[in-house]
Amino acid sequence: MARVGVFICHCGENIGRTVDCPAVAQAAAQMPGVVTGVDYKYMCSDPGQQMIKQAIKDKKLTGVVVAACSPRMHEPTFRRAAAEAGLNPFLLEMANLREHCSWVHEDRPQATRKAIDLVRVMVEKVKRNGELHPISVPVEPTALVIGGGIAGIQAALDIANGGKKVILVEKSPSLGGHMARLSETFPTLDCSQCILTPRMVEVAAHPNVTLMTYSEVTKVDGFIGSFEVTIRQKARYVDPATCTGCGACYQKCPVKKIPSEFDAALGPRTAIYTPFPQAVPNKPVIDAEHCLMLTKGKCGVCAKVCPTGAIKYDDTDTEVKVKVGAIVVATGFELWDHSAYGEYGGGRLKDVIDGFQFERLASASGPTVGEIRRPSDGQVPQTVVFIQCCGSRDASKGVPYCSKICCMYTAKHTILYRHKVHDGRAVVFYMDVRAGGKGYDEFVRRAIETDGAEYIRGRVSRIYRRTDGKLIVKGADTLAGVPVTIEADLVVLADAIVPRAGADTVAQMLGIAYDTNRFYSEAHPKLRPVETATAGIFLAGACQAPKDIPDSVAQASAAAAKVLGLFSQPELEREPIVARVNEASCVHCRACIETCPYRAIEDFDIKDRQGNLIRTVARVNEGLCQGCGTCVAVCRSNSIDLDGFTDEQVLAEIATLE
Amino acid sequence: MTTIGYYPGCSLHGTGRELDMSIRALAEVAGADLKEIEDWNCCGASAAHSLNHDLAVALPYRTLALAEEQGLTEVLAPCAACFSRLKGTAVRLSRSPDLAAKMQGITERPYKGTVRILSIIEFVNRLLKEGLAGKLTAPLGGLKVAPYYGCLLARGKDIVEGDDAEQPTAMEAALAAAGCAVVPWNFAVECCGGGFSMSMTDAVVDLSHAILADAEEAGAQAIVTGCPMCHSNLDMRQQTINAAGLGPHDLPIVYLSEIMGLAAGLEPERLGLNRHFVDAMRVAERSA
Amino acid sequence: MTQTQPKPVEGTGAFDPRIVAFVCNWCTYAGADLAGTSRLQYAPNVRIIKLPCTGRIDPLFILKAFEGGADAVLVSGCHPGDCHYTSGNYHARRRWTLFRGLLELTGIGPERLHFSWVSAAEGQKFADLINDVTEKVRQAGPFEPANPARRRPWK
Amino acid sequence: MEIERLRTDAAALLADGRAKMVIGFRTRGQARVPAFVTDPEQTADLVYDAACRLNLAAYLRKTELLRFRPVAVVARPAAMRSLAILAAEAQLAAGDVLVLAVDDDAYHGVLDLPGTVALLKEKYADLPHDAEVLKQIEAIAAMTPDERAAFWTEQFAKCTRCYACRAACPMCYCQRCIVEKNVPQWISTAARGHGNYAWNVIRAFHLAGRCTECGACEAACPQGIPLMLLNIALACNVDDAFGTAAGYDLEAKPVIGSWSPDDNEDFIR
Repeated sequence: MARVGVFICHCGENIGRTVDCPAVAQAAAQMPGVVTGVDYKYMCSDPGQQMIKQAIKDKKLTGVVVAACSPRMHEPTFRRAAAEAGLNPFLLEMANLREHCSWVHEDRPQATRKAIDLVRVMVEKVKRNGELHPISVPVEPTALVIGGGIAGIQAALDIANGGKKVILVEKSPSLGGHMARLSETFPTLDCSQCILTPRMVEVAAHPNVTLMTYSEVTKVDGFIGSFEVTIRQKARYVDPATCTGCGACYQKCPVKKIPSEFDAALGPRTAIYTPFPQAVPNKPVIDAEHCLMLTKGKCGVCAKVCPTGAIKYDDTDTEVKVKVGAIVVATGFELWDHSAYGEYGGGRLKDVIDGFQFERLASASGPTVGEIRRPSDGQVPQTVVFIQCCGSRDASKGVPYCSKICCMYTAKHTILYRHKVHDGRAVVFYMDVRAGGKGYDEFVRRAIETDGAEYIRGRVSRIYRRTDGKLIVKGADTLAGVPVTIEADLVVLADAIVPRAGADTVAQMLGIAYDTNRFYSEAHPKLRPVETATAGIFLAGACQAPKDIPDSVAQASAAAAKVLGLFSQPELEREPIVARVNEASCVHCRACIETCPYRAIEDFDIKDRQGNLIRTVARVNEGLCQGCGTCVAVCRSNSIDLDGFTDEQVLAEIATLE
Repeated sequence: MTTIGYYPGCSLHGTGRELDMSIRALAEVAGADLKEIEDWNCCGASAAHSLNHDLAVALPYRTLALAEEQGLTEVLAPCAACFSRLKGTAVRLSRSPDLAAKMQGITERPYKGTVRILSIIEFVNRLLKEGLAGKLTAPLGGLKVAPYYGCLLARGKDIVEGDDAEQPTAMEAALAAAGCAVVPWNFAVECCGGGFSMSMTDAVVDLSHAILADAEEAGAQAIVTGCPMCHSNLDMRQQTINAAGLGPHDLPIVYLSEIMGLAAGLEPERLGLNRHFVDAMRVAERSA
Repeated sequence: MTQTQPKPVEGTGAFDPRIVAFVCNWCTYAGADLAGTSRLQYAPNVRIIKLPCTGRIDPLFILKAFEGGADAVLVSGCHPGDCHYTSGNYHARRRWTLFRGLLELTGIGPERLHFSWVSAAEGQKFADLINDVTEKVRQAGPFEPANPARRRPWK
Repeated sequence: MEIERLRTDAAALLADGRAKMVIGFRTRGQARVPAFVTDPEQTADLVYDAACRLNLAAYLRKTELLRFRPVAVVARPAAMRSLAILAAEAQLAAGDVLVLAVDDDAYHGVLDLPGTVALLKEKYADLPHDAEVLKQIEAIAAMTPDERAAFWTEQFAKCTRCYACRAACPMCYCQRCIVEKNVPQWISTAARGHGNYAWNVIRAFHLAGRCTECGACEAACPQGIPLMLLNIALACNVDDAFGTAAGYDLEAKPVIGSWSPDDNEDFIR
């Protein structure tokens, strides 16, 4: 005989304002199987929880319904309370009177009626809840980090230093990501490579880290604690074991005119190459697309000059399978393609460049060894116009969101430029200056006040190239309320930050959600910012939203902490919401086996004592089952059910709505 | 022979006579039948939409309703402003049944939305597809032209379809077909001062001067336009601009339809080339 | 039927539909939460039954709701590609394609059975959906006496 | 119709033990009833003609017959397709069954399952739906929802819940049919309104992508409920939506239980 307790929360005024809580409590008390129905100002408060615990003990409750906010908010809180009072936590359910009722309705009688229905639904459900006990699954204490930029490096280092194994996968030939391409970093102007390269070396040399550059994750199966991951290592055509990184090969390579990805196409690279001198690992790879030997079958210079015979033209892609307990996704960002802006030359004006190109121009290791020289004619620009929000905050042509870091790096660019070209003129067009962050606004002020950058609030309507090579920049000064025209030698567009191309396919492979802009979705925007909704997969860096270096590093460390927490136990407890097969009535049509998204249902042979097969049935692997219940709905003989959402429970819920 | 509705609007009866003449002549060569909408009324351009939204929609609505009533499925509005008003109205109506109902109430005429509005550029490209291309017997021998779209022929994402408002290219194929060389220039969509032609002439002088200057800079021998306002600002104002000490300019401003007519071997007079302020007959000499 | 059947809106004698919604926990339920936290007002006619995933929704749930006298049923889950369980919603989509055809043929028309994708970020869409479905059903009128699946007392 | 060849083949199968039983047809008065032959002698009683409407594949999953495997069964195209589905649903193993393949004109000899599927693909690919039924479906589709409800309420009212339809159907091989599940009670077993509606609709739905339109269920219904209207309407729906016809592939994935990212969803907003 069920003994249900119902607890109605006013949530201060939030529920009480539109729902007559005492009336709901009274109605609940009348419901069959309910032995107590009470209301209270704040159920989640300590006295509120005490009230529930006391009732569980005194009234020997077999089930509890807390009618309050969304279960996404406080279900764990109340279930913990129930457990503390000795009631199996899965015998407690929540009715969502706040998000689903009081906040969305005004009419008090109607809202109260609906609230009573919502309570009744849960009362009927909870009467049919069974005790459930967390399932423990073994944890493989190795983490996979996808992406070798600063976020991935930081996450890998923190996990490795925490004493756990890490597999760090980077798709390009070297670690470093975008940060390695920056000249200086805001707001301190310390040299990017000087602070990054030691980390790159450290992570590569770390005994707990397996570094896999020039590799991509191609398949992910399994679940938190034991993911099965397939990684494709692209053919390098250079044997890393024997290569000493002497560089003879790329000095001699005859194919010299390939636009360097690292230098944002401002400089060339060879067909056999290391992306940049400080690359880690500092071993070249051959770009099969451009290598004469691999395309035309003649050349072979690198093989001839290689002192250790490390060149292997017959190298092929290889696949490795690894088992990991957690995954950190740090796939980063790229710049939005501003060729969509016809008014800015549609990408056809050589001297209209993006932020990374300016970084490479300003970088001592760049194609101009740190001198600001414009691409078209190598002249030192006397006037440089910087345009912020290029693609950002432009729902019609670009992206609707603010890219967050452009205000800061544009300020940095003006300072770098003014330091290198003292008599040069740096003009910035901006919509707003968003410099929230430690020392950030001071940095922008410095650009304006100390380094004399001219900030103009307004948009640029058109850029065109006059026959004398000047870039005519027409815009509006919306503070002065006048149109402005500037004759510039170089224009730098602060292009929007967008997720990597293919971010969506990666998400589908991982089974994580992404938003309309293809940024990966965190489990909760405030309270779970580094977890995804998929257990065991965490986010770090700009793949989740535009971020600067400190934010990326902070999130990476947070993700690492989550991983280490997960790895701190040999086994982890999972919500016991799993499907079960009634083997007596299963006829093994295999529909469920075909259906299961997790391949969690297997053929199981029922044998007699002599080991003769009696018949075969479907059986659920608890470890693999994630509890979606899709199998339950395809079973014609209804021989599968889902703990926590059994047919009996759901039908009882439906019945209450008659 | 294709029948296309024709909405000349006020300009083509006034400052834009050449546009009217050349369009009709071109249509005749191409074997298209232009059927002027009976009892058409003002499109409301430049004035109505800054005064009264309902009026600004009702005026074009009535014309559209008439066209539909008279069995026209396509209507050519050569004047860029008329085109913008008519097409803009059609788009608004298609979006809002309420607005359509309201307009039906005001004008006491139904409109089902079956009429398609053509700009002069769409019209010319259409004729080319339907045989005009074959009739261009007198190409202009590489005349260097700067295609000038101004504002109304390039803007409004849903009004001007299939072209980049910031870098329009819709005229280029036609001009090439007519034997012109399109020069790359920067002012194809800059403002000529259209709306201020009368009220703030000096502003127009500066703006139009900049356009003329860039075209000359780019080596253009003529500016090709599809808009009567642009035309009058650039053609009629050149003296004023020169008098203001800017320039000197001496650049023929011709309509797309005039160029196509010439290429089709029509006499310049029939196209109204002799009616321009800046001598445009020299352009005709190029065609043979 | 019990006392919980929404009574006609006070004052007006208008018909107030009863709609049962089967939603998934990860997208639509969260979308409804967002509608709440955004204080979006919508019709009070829908009663949500939460399931882990649209894949869990057995066609018989829908029949049961109609048996119990629902004027309409709404089914909603994650957009394709967003399923928390990667493909539960794809399985559900197939099932619905066929089941709704069968119901339509046997007299439970599309105005009685509504499907949608509402993500956790689409609070507004959820509110609009509820209002729209409620309005459509209100126009269609009570499903009594036509409802072929309705449980009726012994005569 | 070379019935003699069929008889000799059947006898041979039993004689050399390739089959423990042959399931075919024999006559009882005017009726054609199933014959379960284990003795080569009795194969002489076997008959086959257009009057043999039962789908003998339905007997393959009956527990009392399981011990007679390998079994040979007389099957026309619809029944052959049923066998293919049973195989795809792991209800038949390759060696379990041999087919004495027949159609209205000819006897095509003894085939194993792969052979049967080959024959199906070759001779009976895309069999047309029953034109008469299609016409009726269109007529019903043309009705208003309320008219349709009225039509079916009247039809289903006749149902006595004898489950002959289920017994006649090779696809209804569940040991415990959902209608017999009572905790919870999914479908009311009382032979009246809502129970009858739920039963008939769910029975049809459970055949989604599995019905081969053999007509056995409707033929078996003592009340003359037009079950094929539901079955064929659903089969058309499956064909339109997913471009598949049941029973031409021994490895076919279940239509419900598989998916494609570009499945139609224009009914979902």
